[in-house]
Amino acid sequence: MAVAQPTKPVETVETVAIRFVGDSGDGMQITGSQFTTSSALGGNDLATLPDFPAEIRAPAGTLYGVSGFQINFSSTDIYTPGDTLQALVAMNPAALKINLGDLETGGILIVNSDAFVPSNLKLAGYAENPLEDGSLHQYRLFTIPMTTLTREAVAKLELKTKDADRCKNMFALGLVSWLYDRPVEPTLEWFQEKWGKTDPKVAEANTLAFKAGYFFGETAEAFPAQYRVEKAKLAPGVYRKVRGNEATALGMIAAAARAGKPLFYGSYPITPASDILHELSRHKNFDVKTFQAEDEIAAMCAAIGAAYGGAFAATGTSGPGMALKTEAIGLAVMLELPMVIVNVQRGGPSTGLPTKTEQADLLQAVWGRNGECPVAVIAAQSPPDCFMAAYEAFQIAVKYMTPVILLTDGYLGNGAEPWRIPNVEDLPPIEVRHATDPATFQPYLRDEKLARPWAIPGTPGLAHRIGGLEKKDVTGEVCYDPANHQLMCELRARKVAGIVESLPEQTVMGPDSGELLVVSWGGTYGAVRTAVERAQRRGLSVAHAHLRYLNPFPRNLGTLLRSYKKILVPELNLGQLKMVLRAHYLVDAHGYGKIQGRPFTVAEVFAAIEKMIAESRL
Amino acid sequence: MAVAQPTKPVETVETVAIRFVGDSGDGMQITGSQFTTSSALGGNDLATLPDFPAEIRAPAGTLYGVSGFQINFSSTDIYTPGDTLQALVAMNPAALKINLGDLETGGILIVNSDAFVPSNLKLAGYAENPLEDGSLHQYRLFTIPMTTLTREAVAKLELKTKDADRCKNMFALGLVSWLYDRPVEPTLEWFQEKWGKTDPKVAEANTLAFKAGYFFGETAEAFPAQYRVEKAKLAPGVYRKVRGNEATALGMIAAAARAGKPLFYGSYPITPASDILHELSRHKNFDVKTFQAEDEIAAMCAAIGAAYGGAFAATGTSGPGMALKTEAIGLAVMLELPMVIVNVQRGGPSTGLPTKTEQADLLQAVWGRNGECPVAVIAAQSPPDCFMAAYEAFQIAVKYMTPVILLTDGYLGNGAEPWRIPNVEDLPPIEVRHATDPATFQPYLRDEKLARPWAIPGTPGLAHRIGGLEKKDVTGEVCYDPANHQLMCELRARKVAGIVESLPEQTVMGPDSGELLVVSWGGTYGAVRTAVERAQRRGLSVAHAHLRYLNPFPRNLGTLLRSYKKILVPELNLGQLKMVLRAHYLVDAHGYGKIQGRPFTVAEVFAAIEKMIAESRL
Amino acid sequence: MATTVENMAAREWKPADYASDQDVRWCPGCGDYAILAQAKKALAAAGVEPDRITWVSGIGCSSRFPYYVSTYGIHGIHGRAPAIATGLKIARPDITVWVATGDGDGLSIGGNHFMHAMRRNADIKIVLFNNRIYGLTKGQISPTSEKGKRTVSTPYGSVEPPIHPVSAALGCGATFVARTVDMNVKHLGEVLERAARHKGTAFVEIYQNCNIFNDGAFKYASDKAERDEHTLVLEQGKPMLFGVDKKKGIRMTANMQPEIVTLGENGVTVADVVVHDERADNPGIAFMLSQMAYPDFPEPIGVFRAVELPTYESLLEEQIAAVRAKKGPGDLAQLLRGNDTWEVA
Amino acid sequence: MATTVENMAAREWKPADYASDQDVRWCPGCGDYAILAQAKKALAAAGVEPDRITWVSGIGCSSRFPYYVSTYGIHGIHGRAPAIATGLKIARPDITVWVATGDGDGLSIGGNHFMHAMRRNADIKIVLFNNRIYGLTKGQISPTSEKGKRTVSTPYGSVEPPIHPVSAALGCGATFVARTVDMNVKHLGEVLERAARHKGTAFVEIYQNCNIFNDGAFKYASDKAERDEHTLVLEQGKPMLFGVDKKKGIRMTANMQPEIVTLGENGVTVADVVVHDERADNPGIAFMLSQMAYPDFPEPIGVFRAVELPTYESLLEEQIAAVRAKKGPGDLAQLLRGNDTWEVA
Ligand SMILES: Cc1ncc(C[n+]2csc(CCOP(=O)(O)OP(=O)(O)O)c2C)c(N)n1
Ligand SMILES: Cc1ncc(C[n+]2csc(CCOP(=O)(O)OP(=O)(O)O)c2C)c(N)n1
Ligand code: SF4
Ligand code: SF4
Ligand SMILES: [Mg+2]
Ligand SMILES: [Mg+2]
Repeated sequence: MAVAQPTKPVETVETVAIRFVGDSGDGMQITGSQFTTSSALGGNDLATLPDFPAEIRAPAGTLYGVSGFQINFSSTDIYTPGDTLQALVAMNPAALKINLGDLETGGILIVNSDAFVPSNLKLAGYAENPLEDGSLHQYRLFTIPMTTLTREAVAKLELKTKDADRCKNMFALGLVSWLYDRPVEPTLEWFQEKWGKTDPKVAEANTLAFKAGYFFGETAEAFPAQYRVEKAKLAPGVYRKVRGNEATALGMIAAAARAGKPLFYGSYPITPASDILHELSRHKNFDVKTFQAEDEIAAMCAAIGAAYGGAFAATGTSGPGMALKTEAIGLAVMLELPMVIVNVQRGGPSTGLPTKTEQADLLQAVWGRNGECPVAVIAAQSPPDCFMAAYEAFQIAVKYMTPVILLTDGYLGNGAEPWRIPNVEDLPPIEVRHATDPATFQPYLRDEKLARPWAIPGTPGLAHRIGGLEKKDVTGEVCYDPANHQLMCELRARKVAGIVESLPEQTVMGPDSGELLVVSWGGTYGAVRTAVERAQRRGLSVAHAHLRYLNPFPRNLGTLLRSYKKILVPELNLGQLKMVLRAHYLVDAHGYGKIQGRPFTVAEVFAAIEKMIAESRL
Repeated sequence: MAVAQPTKPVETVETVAIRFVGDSGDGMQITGSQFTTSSALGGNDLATLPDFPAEIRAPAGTLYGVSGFQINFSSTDIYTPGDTLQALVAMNPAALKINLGDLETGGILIVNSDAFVPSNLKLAGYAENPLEDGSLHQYRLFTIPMTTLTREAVAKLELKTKDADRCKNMFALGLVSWLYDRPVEPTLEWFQEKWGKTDPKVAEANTLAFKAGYFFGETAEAFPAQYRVEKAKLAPGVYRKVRGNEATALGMIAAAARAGKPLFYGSYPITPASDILHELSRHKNFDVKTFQAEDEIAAMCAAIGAAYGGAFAATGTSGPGMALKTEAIGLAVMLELPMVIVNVQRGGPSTGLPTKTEQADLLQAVWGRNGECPVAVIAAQSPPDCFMAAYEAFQIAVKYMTPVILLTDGYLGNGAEPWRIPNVEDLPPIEVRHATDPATFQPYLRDEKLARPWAIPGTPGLAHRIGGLEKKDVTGEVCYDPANHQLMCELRARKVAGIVESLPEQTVMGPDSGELLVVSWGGTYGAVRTAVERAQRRGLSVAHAHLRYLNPFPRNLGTLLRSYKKILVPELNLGQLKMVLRAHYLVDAHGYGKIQGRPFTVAEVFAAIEKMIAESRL
Repeated sequence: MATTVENMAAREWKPADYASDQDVRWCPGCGDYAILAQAKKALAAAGVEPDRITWVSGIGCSSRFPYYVSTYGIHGIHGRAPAIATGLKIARPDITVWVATGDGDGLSIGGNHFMHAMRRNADIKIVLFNNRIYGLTKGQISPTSEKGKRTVSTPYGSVEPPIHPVSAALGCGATFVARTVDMNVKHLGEVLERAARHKGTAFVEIYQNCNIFNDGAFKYASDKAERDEHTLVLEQGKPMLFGVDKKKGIRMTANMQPEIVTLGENGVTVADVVVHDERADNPGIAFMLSQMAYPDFPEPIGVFRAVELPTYESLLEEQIAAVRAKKGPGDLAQLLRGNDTWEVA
Repeated sequence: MATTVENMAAREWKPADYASDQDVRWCPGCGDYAILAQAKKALAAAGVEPDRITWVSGIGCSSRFPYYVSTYGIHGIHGRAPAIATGLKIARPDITVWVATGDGDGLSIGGNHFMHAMRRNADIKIVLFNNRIYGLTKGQISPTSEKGKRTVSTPYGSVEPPIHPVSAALGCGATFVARTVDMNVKHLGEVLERAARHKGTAFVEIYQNCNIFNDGAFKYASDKAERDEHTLVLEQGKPMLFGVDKKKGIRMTANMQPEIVTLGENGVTVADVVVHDERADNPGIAFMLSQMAYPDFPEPIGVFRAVELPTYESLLEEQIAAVRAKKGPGDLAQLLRGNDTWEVA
């Protein structure tokens, strides 16, 4: 595609947050995702927030059928998908209605005017057409008949109207690509890759629509200027964009591969965790076996079987599925077999808000089992970080012969950010030693880390039986002796507590003592960090500790918490980490809970920080 | 039975703890249970501790096949089955081996010498026959060939040897009944009730064996004296003995009956909860429907269906079953339907020690679900108290339209104590108002307690649909609105927190401030109370708060905790209530954890109290 | 939410009376719409008023069903609808209970409750929307998906043999088992009505098109041009004939295997063709039919089995009545006292 | 715990080689002892060395089995053994995997995993100890308990129709399904050996006497005086004859129902009697057999069905091999890079 030299003025901006919104059938996810790819390849830092309804394809034009994809791209380091939007692309009235509130005053608003017909307006609950009644005057409104223009663009292919109309999202993508001066090649190549062979006509139609949109921007009088977001000054290295679930899958593959072990992943589909299963099942050539189980209990139990067999075993799910796995996690604790259990948290309780994000499964992970049943828990902080978090989860699991729960969430799982691809050689080695010597083998003879040996079927002379009944220390035989039970409960607890020896100390961003420490965990990292940075720039005495290790906590955490006058724990729940910190360290941690199916905005966290500091000065 | 006037001296004692031990096939549970009945009818206060293996009837003579039943009976108030034994009846070497350590020096030791044959001695790991090697010299040993004497006693019935030998436990019972001057009629009547009609020969054989034992005591030179434990000075009223599981069942029946509602109990068998199902299924004439479900998930879900249908619905299980119910409890929380979920806790984690007691499911009950999922939690403190605890659980459930978890444990469930039978009219009324008015009905329109209306199928004009997806405030329609989700999560939390308005303030036994507060919950009540009383008698500044309400806590608990210098929380776990108290009140509660499948002894708790006070004086 | 209360008693019910005020949120073109329409008709025909019905479901596209009818309803959790329904039916035998489920909901995670519902024979109607795919979670294989199927979770093809829902239901002892097709609306309506009238657990498998993730999965059975060749309409007491002109039939070979024969060829007459008996004591032949699968055989639709056995809840009620007759209605004070009491003054 | 490592390779295995050093803790007289003895024989006969076998179980008396053999073993949680076994078998196709389960463990709480194990056809052997009772929890009804049974949980009699394990297994698509009796040790041993040799999921129901809680439940099938009249020993290719002198047989009526006939009476000859075919394509007749129940019919024992189909894990291994052949063994660095990268210098 010959992209003409800019004929309109180009304005450089630091950061842009844009959201594409439309019907669930309008292809907004794919549009956003492709815009992300080209922004990433264009060298920006970025973060995304896909947001889709629980219905697959709700009737067209309805408010509950609206699907959206937000991306924040920047020439500086950013950590969130953006609080308010600089631009909004709305494909129909319902989408406009729901999303307009997030567009900043003076922001760019691009709408497909063809969709603003009476029936759609009615479905969206508009009495008047907002494009005509002046109600949008505080935005820079561009009403473009995208459907009509797309039909014209693809006319020569003589598609059915329905098929032609399907390309209008690519018209929008083209237009926005022009507007923000994105590279076009990645998108054009992607059309070829995706449909070039299987359906060249579709590839062609999308190409035409995309170009039409691009040229429309360039040509039409409507747009006075083009915006440019310079490349971000990221650390040197090779980058790609990665979604959290993808990164989790890659982290597991990498861990198994580095240990020279096969990977087994048993899972039952559930939003937003299914993509881990999907991703892994594509990589069968990596000694990866995926098993879609009949339910979450079977998935967990299959992982136990596979772990007993010597595989790097994992299972993944979301909240309700986690609840179902609870009993079997107890068995894994008794068997002291290594495995990773991923919970991509979503809105609860019960079915809750299944396609939305939340962090309300922490207490379940740490304390939600019958009996004294300690499990290691770690949490990822960004989509790319899911890679190392999954990798580390396996490191811990194998080193300590224990199940490890890895908490991510819907925002991390579906969101994408640039990822500096690690060198395989730089990944910490994972060493696995299976027991082989019949002369010394005892199923529950522990090493200095209190880990028991991992002996796998087929090893001559090591046949042994283990189970969920309490076991005798060292021999592992069934044992009802009272004192032995106490000993074993304590040994299991000490083993997991002892993982702390392998963990780095907790670091803080900011002063190492002072007025306020903001403590966060998991997917809120970006928003909290950005808010704390903002507060620091405003001269507030505030630091940020983001926890990766939730059970056990890093050894210096207590001291650290006590180094600040106040502690604020912003979480996407009603105060779960807060509870655990209070219980462990008797510090008066205050919670700031948001439970709306959405990530924090930076402004929200910042306001909470300001408020807390103001109060403490009263 | 003509019981002769005492021909031997009678010595009066205050309290006796005796344990019957033998093979799992020896009928020790029935022996102990019948001895309990006659002691109860004899007017003593008492407490029992049955203890049986996970195997049904392990091969005879093995150590792991030993079954035991302990009873503590007294002329004064007692709260525990006793720390050390004044008497031990051992039917074989294995039973002797395992239990001897609990017999106090100088205690009475009665053994069935016929069972001390080489094969049994070997199975029990005795190199020498302890009856002969003088090793038992510090006890008052009575070796009695019970098998032989029983055979002789029933000889005229010409039973098979096997059947004759089955009666030897009744010989033992007769002997001990004489020794402790128990009334014999209840036992003789019980033989008739149990077998009189179905198997009169068995009734006759047991009667003969029992009498033989009794007369043996009376006649034989061996026993120099008889012991008498006077009637206890209990509060006036009509008493019976009751086991905890039985009391739980009766409490539920009473609650439903008082409300004029049917009771539905869905359950899957699991030790030690099965007896609740067994008990309830005997009372079909009380508008009680029991449903043995295919698993715990189905049991919980069936309770949900029954509650929706308007029944007083309940389910019961133990730890691993509780884990399985977790997901469905989340649904019940979303549906805001009233129901009671009983967890008769046992040794964990996983299958753990399935026939032993423990208190390690508290965190699971309070915090063990996905999402923000508040559930009311209460715990019973003694076998008879299970009655009122179950009754109250239903009161709360119906008043607040919420699931309520009732925690009991294996010790409470299987143990028995005298119960002052309440007058039906004195039971607090339970009022149920089902919605009926279509003009005002809204499924989630809350009353002042934040409870929603309970409208049941068949009510004209009130048809409504509810489910596990987040619901719109008031209307209950499916709703993905972010602010509504936060509102609903908070409303659910506030509703459960608001139960505090219906709860009495927490009381303490002892001074209302001072050096040490001992905080306990559930089945440890008796041991802890007795230990604190002992400490108080020794002049220590210590009080006891036993918590019945675990979520929410009574409103004055925080103030109360802060009124003491130190807080000790003895629990049959590794510190669960301790964690919750610390988290809620930021008090430096110390734990004293025992996790051995056994209740506390008074001495253990007393020692912990002494130690804590000594430390605080350092 | 509330419907008006006018002349509830003894009125005639129309399908529209079962329509809720909620927008139906299935994808345009989804087979679920046809099922909803015919279910409303069947309820009307069976004459049960909306306020005396409860629909229970699990999770899945199909499990949204309760929102779209004006009856009482519980949108439960994944796989557990039969258990919820059983509890409700036991507690309230007077309420008509229907279950809407999917091939994943009912046969994957919910397999255990399916199994025991079939066996127990409580009077609940279970309608399984079989689209051979997970719709709501966007297109993974389900237990009824064909071997070799490529989906997001099986990009190289599934290696699992599918389960036959009708076989499974028969295997677990169901008293009423039927199959029908979303697009064959008349047949669908009739089968649902038969289910509505059955006393006991009624299981109906419906071939349902998911036009988003598994479009055309049942084309052979729903497409008017094909369906006569590939489906065998079961009719009580009638020989098993199929094909456009009903010239083909099912005969048993000497070693008791089904085979396709053509009337008039090789001396075959209608007398050679097996006669369908949904009331057969031993459901062996019904099972044989349930195992016949496209493309080798026509797939039977209609009622495979329909036998009357006492329902779970009726037996329970009888038992309660008997206990009551013997022991009286239950005296709470007496119960609390038990057998052995003593008095302290 | 550890067994000694001597001449592991290519030696002959004796039943004693499979005995563990643990005391067997079942009740004296329990039918489980006979099963244990015959299982050891079958393993020896199949020639798999102990160190290459894993026994997996759930919870129940029967599920204590793994402790009593010298192989690898997992005593799991209630009902989940098939799921654990499936994970193990997928991860380790080289290991022989057996499951021991009970009627409650396998068919009540574990029904879902049972169902999907039958369908998937991984190469695992599932032995179900059916004593028609919950042994370990002291005597409640199980899903195979007879209607009317009085137990601690059903003091007035059960109102539930029992499930037929063989029917359920066939209904879910099992490739190998058999039934045998604890006291019929020779038959038991043979059936277990057949199961051991089958490639794919093998399901064996064993009538097992729980002499503590359900003594004599299968007397009709195990008592030497009765069993010939009440069981029908299935033999491949043989007519279905039974009775002390093998004079009775099973014939199909005109409307395809099984009936008992006597050779020599009313002109009945052995040619009228159905011939057993465990390899039949359509398992309709096997299913019919599985529904025949005492006292109306003799209960078939032996192999109902045995067909060879590719196993789950072999198809998966093939798929992996094919992907590898096409894509190469997998280059981790390449995988991490993905398709679209950019460099920051
Ligand atoms: C415990 C649990 N596990 C998984 C899910 C995710 N989930 C929702 S619906 C569904 C399957 C839907 O398939 P099906 O039952 O065939 O219904 P359809 O959408 O095709 O109608 C799954 C896996 C869930 N909601 N809950
Ligand atoms: C989750 C869970 N629920 C219930 C139990 C209790 N339980 C243990 S074994 C068993 C049933 C045993 O019956 P069966 O499977 O027939 O085995 P059997 O003892 O008769 O051999 C039950 C209900 C448990 N261990 N775990
Ligand atoms: S995804 Fe499929 S099954 Fe679900 S509503 Fe859409 S078309 Fe119907
Ligand atoms: S209870 Fe029954 S099944 Fe269990 S070991 Fe004893 S006899 Fe066997
Ligand atoms: Mg489906
Ligand atoms: Mg059993």
